[in-house]
Amino acid sequence: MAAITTTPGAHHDDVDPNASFLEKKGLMSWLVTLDHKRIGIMYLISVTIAFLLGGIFALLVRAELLTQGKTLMDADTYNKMFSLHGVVMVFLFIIPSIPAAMGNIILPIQLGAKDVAFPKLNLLSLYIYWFGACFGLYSMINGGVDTGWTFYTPYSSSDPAHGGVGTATSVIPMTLAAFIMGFSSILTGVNFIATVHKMRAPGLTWRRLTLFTWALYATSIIQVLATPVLAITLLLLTMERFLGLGIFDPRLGGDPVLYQHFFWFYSHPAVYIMIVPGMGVVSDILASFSRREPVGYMAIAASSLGLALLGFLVWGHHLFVAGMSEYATMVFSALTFLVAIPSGVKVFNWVATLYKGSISLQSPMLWALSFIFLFTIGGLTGLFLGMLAVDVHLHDTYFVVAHFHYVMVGGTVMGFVGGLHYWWPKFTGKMYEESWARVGWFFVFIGFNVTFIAQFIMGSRGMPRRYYDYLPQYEIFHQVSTFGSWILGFGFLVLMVMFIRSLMNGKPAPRNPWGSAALEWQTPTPPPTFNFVKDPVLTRGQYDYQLATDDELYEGFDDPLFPGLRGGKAPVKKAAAEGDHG
Amino acid sequence: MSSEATANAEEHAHDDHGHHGPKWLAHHFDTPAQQFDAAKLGMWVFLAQELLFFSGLFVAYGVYRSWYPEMFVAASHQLDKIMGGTNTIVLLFSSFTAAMAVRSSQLGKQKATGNYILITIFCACVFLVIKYFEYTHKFHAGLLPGRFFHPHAEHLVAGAPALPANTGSFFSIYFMMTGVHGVHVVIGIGVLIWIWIRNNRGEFSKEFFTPVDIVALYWHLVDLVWIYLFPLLYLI
Amino acid sequence: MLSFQPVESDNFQLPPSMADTAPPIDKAYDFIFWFSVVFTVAITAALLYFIVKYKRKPGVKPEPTGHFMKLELFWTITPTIFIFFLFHAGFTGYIRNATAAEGATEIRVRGKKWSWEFEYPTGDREPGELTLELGRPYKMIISSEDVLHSFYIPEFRMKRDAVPGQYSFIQFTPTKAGVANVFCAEYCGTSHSGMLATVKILPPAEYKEWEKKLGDCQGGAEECEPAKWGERLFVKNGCTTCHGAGGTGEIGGSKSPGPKLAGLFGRDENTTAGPVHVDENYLRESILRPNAKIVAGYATVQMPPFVMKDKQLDAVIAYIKSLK
Amino acid sequence: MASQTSLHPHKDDGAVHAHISSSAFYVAVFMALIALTVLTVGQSYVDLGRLNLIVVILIATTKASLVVSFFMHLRYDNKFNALIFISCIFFIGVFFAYTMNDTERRGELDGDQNVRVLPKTGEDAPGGFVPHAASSGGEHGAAPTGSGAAPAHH
Repeated sequence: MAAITTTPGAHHDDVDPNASFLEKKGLMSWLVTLDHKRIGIMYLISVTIAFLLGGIFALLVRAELLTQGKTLMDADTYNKMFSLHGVVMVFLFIIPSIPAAMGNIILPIQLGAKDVAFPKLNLLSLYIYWFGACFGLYSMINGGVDTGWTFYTPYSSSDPAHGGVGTATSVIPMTLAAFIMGFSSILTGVNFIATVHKMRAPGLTWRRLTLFTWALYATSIIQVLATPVLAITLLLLTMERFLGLGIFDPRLGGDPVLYQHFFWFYSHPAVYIMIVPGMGVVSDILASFSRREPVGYMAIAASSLGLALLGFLVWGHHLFVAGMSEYATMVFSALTFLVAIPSGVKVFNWVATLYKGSISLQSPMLWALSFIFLFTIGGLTGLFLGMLAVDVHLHDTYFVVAHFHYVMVGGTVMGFVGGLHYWWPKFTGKMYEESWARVGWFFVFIGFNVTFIAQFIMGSRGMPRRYYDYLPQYEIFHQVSTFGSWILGFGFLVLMVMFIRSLMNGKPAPRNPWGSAALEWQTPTPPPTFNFVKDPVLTRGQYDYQLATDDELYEGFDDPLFPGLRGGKAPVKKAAAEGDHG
Repeated sequence: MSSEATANAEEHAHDDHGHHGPKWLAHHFDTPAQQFDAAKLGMWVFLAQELLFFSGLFVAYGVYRSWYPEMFVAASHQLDKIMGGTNTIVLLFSSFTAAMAVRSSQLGKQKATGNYILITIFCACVFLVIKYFEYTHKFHAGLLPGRFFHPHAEHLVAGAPALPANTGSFFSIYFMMTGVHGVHVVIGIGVLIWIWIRNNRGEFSKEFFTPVDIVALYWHLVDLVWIYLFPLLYLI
Repeated sequence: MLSFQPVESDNFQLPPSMADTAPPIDKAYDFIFWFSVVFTVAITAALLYFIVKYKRKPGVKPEPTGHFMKLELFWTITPTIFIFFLFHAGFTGYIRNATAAEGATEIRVRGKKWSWEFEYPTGDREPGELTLELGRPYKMIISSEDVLHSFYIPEFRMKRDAVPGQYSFIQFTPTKAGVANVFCAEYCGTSHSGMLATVKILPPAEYKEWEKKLGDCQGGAEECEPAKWGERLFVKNGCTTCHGAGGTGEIGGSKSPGPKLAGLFGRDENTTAGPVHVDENYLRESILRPNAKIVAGYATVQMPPFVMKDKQLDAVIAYIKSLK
Repeated sequence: MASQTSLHPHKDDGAVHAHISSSAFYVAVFMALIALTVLTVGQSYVDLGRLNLIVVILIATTKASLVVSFFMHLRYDNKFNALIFISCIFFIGVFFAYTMNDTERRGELDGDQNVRVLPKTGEDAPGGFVPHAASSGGEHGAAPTGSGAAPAHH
């Protein structure tokens, strides 16, 4: 008997439950769809465009720093470039990247649900995201902002038009953009929490959720609890600039350090909105490509929730030298170190998962392993910054820039791209060329390390961040870093070409190309509109390779490295017998 | 005092023609209970984010009140306790009628539900009208946020303590808190009208009253925030 | 133009250590660095070893995952103990620097867009250059006149934000004679990267010499011609970050935030307060109270006021007059 | 999966089981809320010193609990919904406590650190509050107020 069985489900008359969700054509069929997979794909396209845009800003920033003094642009343009890089990457790309794009596509399938709990709300989130993005574009067309993505007051709030001392750039549309996109994030979070709680298929207990689902669940909690504080902060900031409130602007009786508290109350947990889903992706990939349940399943799941909780308690480490009281500094430093525990637990368990596994180094696995390596470095350099005395030296230098890029790019982007490789066959129905995927991975991995290791060194040698110009002793590091950014950019270019080629003329993907036991691989590729031909009932865990049948694991499985592994062609799976449910 | 309502699930039973339960049961839910629980859970999560949204303003309030206690006392003398108190009672009453609307809906009394919703909307409007008069007075007196704070002595409350120079910060917080709350009231009126129309169309029944319940939850939250705003701003 | 001496360090990762605050931080840094290296190497080695050892082989099934309660507890508890140690090391280092020594010499540091100004206990203000005596304890009282800045001396491993409307301080005792850099480490607008200063640490004897001429022109008669001295003051005050090097009104080929000064003297200008004939009085006013009459088209960037002695003012004005 | 109809349904029948309070009970809750409102207004005319704030918060919290428990049915609702509400209050508490742990304690360890007024000289920090700073043409670092508008932290 199959371990994952299906039950005769209810279907709508107007939808053929067996037809692929991609079948309907036409722009309108996408714009008004309530199908989570289609919404997810629209998110995916949007965040990819944002990633390209942010990437171009990043390359321009690096190119400007190639030589001392002016290379390409003047200081104001440079300041706008790095600000826009930050704003676009954080609010338009990385926050919605894994949860809203990939989570939307995969989460309901992994839950055995037909859709998320609130499909209309899901579509509304996407439209809110687009609406916010329009504000962002409007600001960019109006010259952009030069405040950095943090919008620190009073530089951002004190408008020279009213005799202030801050920037004259188009701050209000940009803060409104982030404000609006925040609601998109909140609504996605609300949706996912309700979905995980209420939409699980029969037999899918909490202990049988995938770790990706656990990660998204933890992320959703942060999105719901932290993002509203960003919303009110940016609203106050907008009003401060517009009406001169006097809450954050010292010349009006406000306190700029208070702004930093408000901002980081969201933006530190936001770091976990970014990284925790990446960890979830990696856990799933590791399980599939080592072909076993991750070691310490509950520990990994619990550490996701632990990170979500701890993320709220440590925001003050962004304020160690900002003029905060020493007592607050002490508490925040102590709590900051606690973050190391769940992070460490995850890394140890991932490594242990490989032990006695059956490891296949296909491209998703390469990204997952890179994640572990880069995240380890990103996490350990976090310890430097958590140590108060050392932070005083390293704060606001390139060391910090390199640290959070190791976490955000080395972590989240690796997880995102890895997940894209991993689930690509499922939602597009096409395979990509493995060899090109490896070439792309190689350049990204090398380029990334070259770019940011140079930044670690110049940072610890005192190079402050957000500098248009620099002293001669830092030139060599900047040049290495810029050189690395070109390799990195080239790597992403290769990947993009590879994915586009796959869409144009990729081989049709089988149901389960990786031989994974998880639920999303037990439905046709690409899945039907309601995800499953018949409603699934789970009788085993999603990582249970012992109870999974050969049918489930090997239909369509074709490991290019080990063609003989499958041991004979498995028969195409028939609709499973009913009977053990009712 | 209370009784357990049992929604009739008869309509939900599958038949063999691929028809999936009652009309109001969305295709991706299996049972009415699942749909109801999901909606309630989603709404509570949403309310949690609403509270966090307001919390920023409350923290700003806490910080400034503790930095400038005298300024807060002086400034709050400029607010009208009578108007604020009346508004409190109006909102509490609207909360009561919203709860009654849910009760009527749960019992399947369509007419009573509609009437209770209308009373709730009416109270919300009264609240806004009173707020309008309060705001107008502040504008006349120059009791405005931050940069625009230019009090006109002749419009101030007689005999109240003198206003320190940085009182603009108090009025920034006052206008942000009551303003953001007011926006919630306006949105509340919108969604109340929406469910009033749906109720008139007869969309709700003993078995399906979720939207009424959800909107009422939102409305109670608006009340909840005001319960704190009133004493913190008016009664210092 | 950045024209400071390159930092020479005996440590590849850190700049030279030039104050008493640096060694404890360096020790902590080195410790955590080597710990991280060991850890990263161990994790990576394990990863690579497992990848090779447990490579997928036909016919070989992976072992089912067991439960390793003791192992899980081990790698939860061990780091917990370790991080308490790390916290302690970081915290003691921080608190040690949080209170100033009794009798430390107080120097006021004011950040403004985009220069640093140092005020000595004598009341003399020196922009762009901080002169310290070797071995004397100092307390820098930091403030900002406009937006956030951050006073950062990498050689001392010290940094503190300059917050408008709030004082803060850092303290240290220089332990090595030589030149160190001051950076602004909190983003503050267009010329953030130009908001630099130098720290000169002099042995006591040289410091005494220097102190005698504090507030006056340091150097020979020729170097102290008003226009020459004025030029140096112009650079040190950070005037070039807004008006361009030599007051050309251009930075890197683009229009600078402040108006062009070359050829300004004697012209008539349109200002926010009506037309003005540029004479010595106007220049003087524009330095002391810059926002009284702003040249048309430059009102979006506010120039901070500069406090100078008459002699210094005269020198700067002489320099501006000399610009053609 | 097909649900069954029965006169005495149990939890798993797939139907909605909501708690319905009686009208009289709602009226009682409403009257209690009004009484507490009158109480808090009345209290505002009596100066209790430092206790003022605590009493005000206590009364407001009592009112809020009534609304949440009965009008919003949380008392009878799914326990997890109550958990959501409580944890949200917890995070608001964290936000309050940690922020005020800073704002209330600046300058405590050393009187010159992170203060608006230098205790020794009484100087206001530059860049700080200027009444009507923006509308007066933006005099930079104009004479600080010294009007008590920006008091020193203790």
